[in-house]
Amino acid sequence: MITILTNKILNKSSTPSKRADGRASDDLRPFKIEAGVLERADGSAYLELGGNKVMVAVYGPRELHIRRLMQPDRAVLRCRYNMAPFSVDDRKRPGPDRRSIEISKITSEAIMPAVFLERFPRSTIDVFIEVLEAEGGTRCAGITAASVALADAGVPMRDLVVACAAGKSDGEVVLDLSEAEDKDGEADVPVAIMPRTGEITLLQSDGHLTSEEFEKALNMAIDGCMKLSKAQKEAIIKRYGD
Amino acid sequence: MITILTNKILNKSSTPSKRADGRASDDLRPFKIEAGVLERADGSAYLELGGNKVMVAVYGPRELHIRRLMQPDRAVLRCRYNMAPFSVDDRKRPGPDRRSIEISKITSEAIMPAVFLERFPRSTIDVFIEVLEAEGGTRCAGITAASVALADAGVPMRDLVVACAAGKSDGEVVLDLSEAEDKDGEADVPVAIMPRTGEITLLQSDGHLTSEEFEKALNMAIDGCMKLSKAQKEAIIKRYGD
Amino acid sequence: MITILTNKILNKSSTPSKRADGRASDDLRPFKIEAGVLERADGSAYLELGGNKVMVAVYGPRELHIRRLMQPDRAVLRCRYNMAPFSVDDRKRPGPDRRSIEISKITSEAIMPAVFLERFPRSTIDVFIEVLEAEGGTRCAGITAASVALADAGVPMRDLVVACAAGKSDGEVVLDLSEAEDKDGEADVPVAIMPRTGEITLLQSDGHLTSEEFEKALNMAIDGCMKLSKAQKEAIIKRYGD
Amino acid sequence: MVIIIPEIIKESLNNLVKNGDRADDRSFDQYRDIVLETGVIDKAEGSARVKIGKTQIMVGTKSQLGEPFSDTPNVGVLMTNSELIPMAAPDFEPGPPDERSVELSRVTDRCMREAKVIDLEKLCIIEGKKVWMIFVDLHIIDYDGNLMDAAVLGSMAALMNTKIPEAKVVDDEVVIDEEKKIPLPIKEKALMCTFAKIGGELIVDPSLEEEQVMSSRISIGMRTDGSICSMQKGGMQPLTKDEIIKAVARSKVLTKKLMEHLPQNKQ
Amino acid sequence: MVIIIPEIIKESLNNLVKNGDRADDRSFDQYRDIVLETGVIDKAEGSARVKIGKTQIMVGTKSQLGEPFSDTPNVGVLMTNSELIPMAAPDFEPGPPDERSVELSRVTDRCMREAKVIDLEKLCIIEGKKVWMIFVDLHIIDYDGNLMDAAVLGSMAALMNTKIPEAKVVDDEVVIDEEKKIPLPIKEKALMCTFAKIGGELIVDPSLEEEQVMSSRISIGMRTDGSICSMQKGGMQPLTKDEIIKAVARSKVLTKKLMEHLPQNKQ
Amino acid sequence: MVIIIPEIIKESLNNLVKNGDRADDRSFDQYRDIVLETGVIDKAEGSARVKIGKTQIMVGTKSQLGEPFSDTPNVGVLMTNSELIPMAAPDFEPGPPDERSVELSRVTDRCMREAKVIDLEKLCIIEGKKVWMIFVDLHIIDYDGNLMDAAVLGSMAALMNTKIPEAKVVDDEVVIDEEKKIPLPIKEKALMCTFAKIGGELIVDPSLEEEQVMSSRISIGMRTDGSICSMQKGGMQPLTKDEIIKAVARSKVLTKKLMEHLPQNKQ
Repeated sequence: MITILTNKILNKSSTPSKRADGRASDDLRPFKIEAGVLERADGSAYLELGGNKVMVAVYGPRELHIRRLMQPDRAVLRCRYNMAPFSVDDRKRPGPDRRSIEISKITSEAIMPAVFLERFPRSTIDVFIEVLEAEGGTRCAGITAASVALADAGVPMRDLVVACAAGKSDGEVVLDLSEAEDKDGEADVPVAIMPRTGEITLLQSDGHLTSEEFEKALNMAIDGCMKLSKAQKEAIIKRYGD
Repeated sequence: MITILTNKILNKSSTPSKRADGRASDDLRPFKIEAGVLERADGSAYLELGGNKVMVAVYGPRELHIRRLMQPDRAVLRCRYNMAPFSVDDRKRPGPDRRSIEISKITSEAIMPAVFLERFPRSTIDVFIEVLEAEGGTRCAGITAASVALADAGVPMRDLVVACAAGKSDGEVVLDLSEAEDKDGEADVPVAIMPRTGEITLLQSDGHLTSEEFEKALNMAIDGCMKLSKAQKEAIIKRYGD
Repeated sequence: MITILTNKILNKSSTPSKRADGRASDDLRPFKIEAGVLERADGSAYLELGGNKVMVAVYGPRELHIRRLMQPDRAVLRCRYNMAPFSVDDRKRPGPDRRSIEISKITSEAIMPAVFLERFPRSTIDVFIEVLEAEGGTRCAGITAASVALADAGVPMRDLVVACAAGKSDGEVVLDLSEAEDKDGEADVPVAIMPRTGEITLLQSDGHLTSEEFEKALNMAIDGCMKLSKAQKEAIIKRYGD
Repeated sequence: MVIIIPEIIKESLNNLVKNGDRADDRSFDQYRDIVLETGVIDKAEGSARVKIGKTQIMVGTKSQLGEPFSDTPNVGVLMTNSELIPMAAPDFEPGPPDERSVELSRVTDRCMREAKVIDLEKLCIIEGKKVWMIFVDLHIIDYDGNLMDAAVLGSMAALMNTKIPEAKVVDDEVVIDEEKKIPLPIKEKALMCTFAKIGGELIVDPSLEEEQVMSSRISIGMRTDGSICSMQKGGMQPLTKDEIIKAVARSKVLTKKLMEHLPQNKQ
Repeated sequence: MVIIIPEIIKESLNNLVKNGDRADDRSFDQYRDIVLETGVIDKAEGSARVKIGKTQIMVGTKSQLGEPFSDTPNVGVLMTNSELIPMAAPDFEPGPPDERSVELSRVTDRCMREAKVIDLEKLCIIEGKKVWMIFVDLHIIDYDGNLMDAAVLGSMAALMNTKIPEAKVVDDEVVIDEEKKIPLPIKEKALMCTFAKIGGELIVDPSLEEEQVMSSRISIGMRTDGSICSMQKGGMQPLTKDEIIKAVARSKVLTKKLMEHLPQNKQ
Repeated sequence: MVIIIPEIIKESLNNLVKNGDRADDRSFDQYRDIVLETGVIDKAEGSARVKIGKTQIMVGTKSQLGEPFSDTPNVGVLMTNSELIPMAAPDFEPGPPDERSVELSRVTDRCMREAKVIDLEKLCIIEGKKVWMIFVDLHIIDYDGNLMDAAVLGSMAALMNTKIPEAKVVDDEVVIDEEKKIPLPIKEKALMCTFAKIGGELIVDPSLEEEQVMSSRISIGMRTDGSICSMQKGGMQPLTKDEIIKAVARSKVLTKKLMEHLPQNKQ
């Protein structure tokens, strides 16, 4: 069973800090991941990262009822990223907006390379990502949690995709921008990887960076992914044993 | 042929009145019911109750085109409650709103127990309730008229469902609240019954009542139903003879 | 290839002018028509008439996916008239409005009589009319361009439907009202014909006219159609040779 | 839904007309029975129930304060809306207005507006800021053909029946007196005549059956003086110029007769 | 999607109840385990997570300044919205609220509103102009039956947990003090008890399996004093008057027990 | 609609690239022919028609007075909207923007916004109350691949071509002088380069055929100085870090060349 009240276990800093919340430039916010948190879904996961609270349910592989979406040689992977109305400062009107439509699309593309879709022709695998509380970095949190939920559902995968952002705040390239840092920040670079090969399945860059800064941010985000990857695996082990 | 201009035949009062419109506590507003008022529909009915004017058309049993709604062992009964834009004080924007969606649902549930749906597998029976003028109590008016329209369409039924509301106004439990009484009233209890058995097929309670008041309102509403039931039957006899 | 910058070739006037733009009462605005202007469409055309710029694409005859629209004995002709957001003075919100729904309907009806629909049962022919810039008379411009695009797509036709409006402005019946004339004008009469037989496939009248004025406007519009008809044929010859 | 009319019915209706006859024995210039009542909905500010044969429409009007359009700051607004509700015919479906319903309301609207039936300038309260908006809502409850003529007849009657509260401007604020109701400033009357082309002939007031086999349709809106305020061709086949000119002439006679159904003329 | 319940399951669940038993061994008046936490979403102004058995709902509240309704110019507004998001069950689909979801939010809303749980007059800031609007959003994340009781319990808890900024009127302008948060003016408590009719008996808190075979349903909203604030019958079969009267009596006892789960009572 | 690409085409395009070639004989860093015209729509305040190969987009801009966002009270608003209208390709369908169209407008919007192409502060008229909103509308009329680069190029050109009326504040009221048109305050230029991965290589400016067989895609938005303002990966397969770093280096060269198509540079 999950407890939503955050227990603030801070990750250790490797460099002296000048960030508002005391983190070093390459520190993640405190996080925790849990698998198997819902009753009805075939698989589920819950993730907290700083103030973010994200729940994911997976249904499938199951029959696809909409014929025009059906693929004769593989399953369709449909991700739906959705924010609860109470998850942000000003109440969000229910239903998809342009932002959530774009995030749903790139989330699907980020996860797809890892899933053996070809084993389930004419089927669908549905991933429902619900942001219960948002504090910067929800798209990455959603992808990281979705992989755990897919594993919990027993969907066969090449790897557990994991995502993390780096960015530029106060003139410095730093890992995992908080909402406050993102608001006044110069750039945000969300990245998803398949940790076994290091291949990149999601990459966006939003803001102004030199190519050197971009490369630094990319490397930092990949390092952040590796830390979260460990927590993903622990969550699955905790649920199923080794 | 119907004449929409109301002919105010007041029902006889059995108790001295203190209501604004001179009715006794257990008086219905003047009403009239007519069957077979439309040309195209398979069955139709028109009902006036106080200032309410409600028209109902029934189509079916007929083929159901939407496969996912189809029931292999019975007909689907679909009621659509709709208000004309000019039926209320402030023009109502056309199209369903949350209120009409709820009323459509409970109206279907109120009528369903009386219809031999199992005789028409894979079919639909469509009941279209149009409120041409609203003055408090339209959901009950719609149900009462719908039964007559179903009978007019020759749909086989166990009984003619009939509906009536009681409520609390000015501290007193009274029958069939008018719009004015409902507005300042303390509670409204719409009830539908199958008069042969007295079984209840619709029940809502909206407002504040002790359990004694509720029981009184429930009994009063059932008595009101019985009066309207007589008028339903007369309307059908008038159209088809005994 | 098309050049969108207008080259103002004025048509010769047959009567002395009192119109704001110097035209005689029976003058068209300068126009040009080009066939085969798009790469992906099966057929296409571009038309300028005064400040109007209209692009048309034709797809089909092709398979119709929406079963309930399918006709067992002929093709369906679907026209979609749409205005680009930047085509009018105040930005137009994207998507169909009531005006474009009506114009789409009457445009389909205007073109349909000329097409051998019966040769393509269970198919659809889709005509997409995009108004890139609007300056009065876009529905006629769309119909005239659509015929050329249909010919470009090789759709077999009895005739090339052509359309033109006449109207009343400043007390006088004149041909092809400009936007300014239409705004302060007394009436507008858009007409489409099949030039071989002179039969009328579109007719509207909007404004106040005596029956004599109406007849004059109708005749004038038909004469305008004949001029545009020549340009339609030239556009096709230019593309395909004689 | 696609409604397929058997060829045999098409042929028989065409032949009837070719022989100068119609299925219900009407002449080519004869309307079905018309019943028109006004003031039938107390909560509407104006209302009418119109029946042409078995076609039946309820019309209600409502006034509302609103802003004028920026290009016409000193005139009120007339808005016409129609719903082909599923009550009226087995093939009408719930949902937003389809193209038939949009055409019906727009043609009705243009007919009223272009005939200048209401003196819209008198509905301006504060120029550029506050005007009366008059909503005409057409609720089609029984559909047996020729909605256009019924819609225009019902709208005209409902507008003539409409009373709106008096609005005054006191210290730049609009004061509405709900107690004092005044009629709309009606300054013209206009109605519409629709002809269907069957068997090579134009016949007025087509029934649903006739509409289903007609090759085309022409609707002509006219004012009392016989001038034209609107026109709309419909249908999948063409008309000749001659046919249109003749229809205009016939509608002059027919409109005059139709006008007799409007309230004033009855008294 | 139509879910077909095999006849054999229907029969077995009916027989169980006829023998005084239920599939999960509960008594007829026994709720499943209830877990209620509040203050679980920092960005919400009030929040609750409620679990009844395997059913789970997240509830969050938000306040917003708005205009009052014209017929109640001096009271604030309570708005309840629910989403049966596709996360919660394999047959829930994305899209606008369907009739189940609309009924759920409207019943929850009426229960809170008619019980006068909040003193809405205290949410008026400037009469006729500015009032607080309180949004209650129900996010259903796990669906195993009896959403109504869970929705009302969660909403009641979230409202009791809600703190909104202080609003003052200075020179006719509203000044919001985000630093000073005050609790909502809660003046009553109300909860809801739902009974399903199976095998001729009414059993409280139906699980999803029980809902799928029930013939009908009755939900009763009650205040602390045992008075009724709302009621809603559901399902395709009737109930007798007797059954309803008895359900009201039983819900008096059950509501009292349910109230113990609300925050105050825990302390 | 699902478009199935025959395996044989996939293989042949992959093999071509593996041998250093492309179907249309371009080099890996070669764009198709680019045609860019501005000022093509008189009613737009700025406009451009851009063709990259057979892909064609019409771009128009409009200004409108509006309120600023509450968290940025002193800057104007840039809004980008795109429509994949059914004219442009046989599989585009009418209706609200789908996910491809939403991604296209959002990526274009971010590229312009994050590069600070317009000095949005100069579009503020009254802080917190009135700012200019600039709408950029992308009308895709012919689709043969690489919409992103065409959309950004067309938007940049249209913005540089845009003239809006002068707005002054007189006595706290905004006065718009439609006669006096001033250019937008352009302070930077940014364009986008898109690479598709085929046969293990990244090739710039993919045609539709190449897009249909590519394993993934990377779009890089850059300012004149070679700094990055936006990036978007797409497609169903991953990219390596190395590939991305190299694509950034290549896009520096390519962006510089692309810039030559913009109006100023032509003169």
